[in-house]
Amino acid sequence: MDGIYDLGGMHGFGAIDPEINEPVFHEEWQATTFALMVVSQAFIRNHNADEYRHSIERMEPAHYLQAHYYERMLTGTTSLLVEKGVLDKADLEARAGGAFPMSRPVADDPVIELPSQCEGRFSVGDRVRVLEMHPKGHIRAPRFCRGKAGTVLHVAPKFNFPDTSAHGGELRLEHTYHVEFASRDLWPAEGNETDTVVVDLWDSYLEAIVS
Amino acid sequence: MDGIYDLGGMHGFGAIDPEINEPVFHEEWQATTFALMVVSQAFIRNHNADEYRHSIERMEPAHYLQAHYYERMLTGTTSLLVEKGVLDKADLEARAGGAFPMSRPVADDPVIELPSQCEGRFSVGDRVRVLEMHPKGHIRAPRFCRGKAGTVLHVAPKFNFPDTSAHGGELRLEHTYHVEFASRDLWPAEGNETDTVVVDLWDSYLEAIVS
Amino acid sequence: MNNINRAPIADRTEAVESALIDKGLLQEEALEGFIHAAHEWKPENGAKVVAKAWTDPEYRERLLKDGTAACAELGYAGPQGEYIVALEDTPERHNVIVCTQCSCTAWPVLGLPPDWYKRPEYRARVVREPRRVLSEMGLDLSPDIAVRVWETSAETRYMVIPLRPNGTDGWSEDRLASLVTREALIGVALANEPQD
Amino acid sequence: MNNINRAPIADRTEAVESALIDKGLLQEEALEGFIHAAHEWKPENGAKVVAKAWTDPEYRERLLKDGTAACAELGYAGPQGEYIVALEDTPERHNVIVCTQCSCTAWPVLGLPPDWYKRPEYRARVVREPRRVLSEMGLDLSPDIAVRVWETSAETRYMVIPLRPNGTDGWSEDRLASLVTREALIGVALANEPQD
Repeated sequence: MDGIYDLGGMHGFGAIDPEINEPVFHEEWQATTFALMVVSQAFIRNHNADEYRHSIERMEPAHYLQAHYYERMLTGTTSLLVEKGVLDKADLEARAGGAFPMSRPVADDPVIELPSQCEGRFSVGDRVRVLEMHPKGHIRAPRFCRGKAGTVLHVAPKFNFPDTSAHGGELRLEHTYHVEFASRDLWPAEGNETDTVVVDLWDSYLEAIVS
Repeated sequence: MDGIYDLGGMHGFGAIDPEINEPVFHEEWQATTFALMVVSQAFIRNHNADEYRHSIERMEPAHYLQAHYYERMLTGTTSLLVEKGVLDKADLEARAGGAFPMSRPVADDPVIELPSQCEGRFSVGDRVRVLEMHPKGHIRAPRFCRGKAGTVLHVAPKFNFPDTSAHGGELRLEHTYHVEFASRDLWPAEGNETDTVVVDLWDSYLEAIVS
Repeated sequence: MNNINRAPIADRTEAVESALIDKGLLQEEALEGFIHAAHEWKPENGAKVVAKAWTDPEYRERLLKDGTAACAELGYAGPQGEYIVALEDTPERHNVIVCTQCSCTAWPVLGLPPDWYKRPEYRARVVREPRRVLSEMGLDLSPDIAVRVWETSAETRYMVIPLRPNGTDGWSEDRLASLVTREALIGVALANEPQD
Repeated sequence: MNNINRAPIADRTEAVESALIDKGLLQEEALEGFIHAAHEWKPENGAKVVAKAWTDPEYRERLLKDGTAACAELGYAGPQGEYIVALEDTPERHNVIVCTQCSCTAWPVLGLPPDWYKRPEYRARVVREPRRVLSEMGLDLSPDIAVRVWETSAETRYMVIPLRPNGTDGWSEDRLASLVTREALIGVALANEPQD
C-alpha cells in the first residue's frame, strides 16, 4: 500500500531527539506489549512476520504517526488477534474502560501478480531497476526506490516473499539483493555525488537493465 | 515539499462521513478562526495565499493529520503572525494556558530554479508532461501527477506562480492549464479506461511532449 | 513530540484574538463582518445558478463559457470565486471536484466546504478510486459513464452542473434549485429526484 | 475519527493480557521470559564483536564474510539476527543504518532499537539528507567521505564496524568495547575517543 508507514524521504519532520542511556523499556506496558507480541504469534494460525508488519501498516494514518512504537505494536498485534477471532473488540474495550482502536481492514485485492523468481536472476555488479508497482497490500520495496536503477552489491539468502505471505498467499522463497542507488538518482537536489542508499530487495521486485 | 498535506492517492484512509445539514461552523472558535485568518492578512507584510497555504503544509505531520481544518487554519495563521513578529509565542501560550504548537520553519533553500514562463507555451489539445521535481518548499503540482503525461483541456488566466511567491521570491504571472490525465496512467491497477483526473497546473510545471 | 498536551483549541483561538486586540490591531466587532460573510456564501447560490442553467439555454451557454461572469450576474462573486469554471455533466460523463492539497472551493457558489471535503479520507481517496468513494456515499455510477475528477490545484474554482432530473418539466427556477444540494454541486451526488 | 478518546495505553495493554489469561491462552509468568530476553539483547554485545574485529584480523575477516556465524561465535544469535551483515567503515566511507518502513534492527547485537530510531523523524530524513541528520546528532562528516545509508527493507540485519580510534594501541578487547556505543553500531556516531 502507498501508506503512511513508508516514510523514507518525506519532508516536514523535525529533529531527531536521542535520549542518553535510554532504558530497554520506559514503562511497564511497553515490556508487556513486547512480550504479548511474541507470545501472540502462537495463537495466530499461520502467523508470519509479514502479516504482522502489515497489521501495523494498516493503522489509521493519524494514529500511526502519533503513536509510540509499542502502541503501534499493541495495535497491530491486537488487530490480528481480533481479526482471527482469538479476542473480541467489545470485550477488550470493556476491559480497557474506553475505546481501543484497531487497524483498518486489509484492502480488497491486496496483491499484484508478480511471477515467482525461485532461481536468483541477478549477481553482484548487475544493473537492475525496481518495478514501478503500487499494490494495495503489503510490499517491502520503499516507494523512494521504485522505478529507480541501481547496482547489486550483494546476494543475500532466500527469504519468504512478503507481498504474498502477508496475505495468506503463496509461500515462496526468493533471494534478496542489496541494491545500491546513487543518492542523486533518488533525490537529484540532495546529498553528495558519492553518497548512496542500499536497499534490500526481493528478486520479484527487480528487472534487469539491458545495456 | 514532499509533505503530508499532499494526500492524493495515499492508501490507508477510511470512509468519508458526511453530516446531514452541516452548519457553516460547528463551534464558535471555528468562526473566530476563520475571521482571524481573513483579518490577519492585513497584519502580515506582503501576505499572499501561497505563503499562507505553505504555513499549514509546514505543520508537524502528526498534528496535521489529526487536526480539524480550522485547527490547521489557526496553526498556519498564527505561525505566520509569530514568524513575522506580530505576535509572540510565549505570550500566546501564557494566554492559552498551555502549549500552542506552531508550524515548523520554512526549509533552507525551498525553491528550485524553473525559468519564468510569462508567455503561455501551450494550447488546448497539446500533450504535456509534468516535471519530476521535488522542491523543499511550496509547490502546487500534486506528486501523483509529476512525471506523468496528459492533455491540455483548457487554458486558464494567468496567476501568481506559487513556488516563488510563497517564499518571498519573484512575483510572476503564468497561465495555468487544466491538464487531463488518464486515471490508468496515474494508477494502472485502478479505475475505468475512460476515467480521468484533471489537474490545474502552472506553465512552469510542464514540458512539451514532442511526438 | 506528538503527544504534547496542547491547550484546548478554543483557548488557543482566544489567545490570538485577545493578543491582537491588546496590540490595538483588531477590534472585536471587526470579526463579525467576516463571519457574517461566511454565512452568505452557500450552496443555495450555486443551486440557483444550476437551476437557471437548466431553464435558460443562453444562460447555460454563458455559464459554460465564462463561469465567473455568469455567477456574478446572479450576484455571486468574491473571495475564492475569482475564476469559476462550471463543469457540465452529461449522460456519458460525471464530474467530481476535490482539493487534495488543502481544501479549495468556490466559496461564493458552494459555500465554505463541509468537513468531509476537508478531511484526509476524501482528499486521499477520490482521485484514485472515485467510483468506490461515490458508491460509499450513495452514488453508484454505471461503468459506461466516464468519471472526471477535478483537482483544485491552482486558482480555478469549479462547480458541477448536474443533470436535470426527469419529471421536472415546467418547474420554476426556485423549485428546481431546491433539488440541487451542495453534494450535487461537488459531484458526490446527483440532483435530487422530484418527490411524488 | 482521529480525535477519539482512546483508553490509556497501559489499560489497553492490560486488557489484552487479561483477556488472553482469562481464555487460558496465557500464563502471566510466560511474559517474563520474553521480557528478560529483551534485556539480554544489547549494544554491549555488538561492541564486543567490534572490539574483537579490531584486534583479531582473522575474526574481522570471518565477520565480514559471514556476520551471522561470527556473532554466534561470541554467543549472539536469535530473533532478528538470522542474517547479520557487518558493514566496514573506512577512511573513505561511512555507513549508517535505518529501517524506514518499520524499525528492524539486529536485536542480538544492537538490542531493541532506541525510540529515536523508531520515530518518523529519523526514518523519513536519514535516507534523504544523511549528512544533515548526522550533523544534527553531532557527527560532522567531511565531504570527502562517502555516506552509504542501509535501508533494512528485507531480512538482512546490519551492524556497523566503526573505525578504531587512534590512541588505543595495545588496549584489551574489553576496554576497546567500552568505546563502542549503540549509536556507533547504527552509524550515527563514531566510536568514542579514549579519555585522557
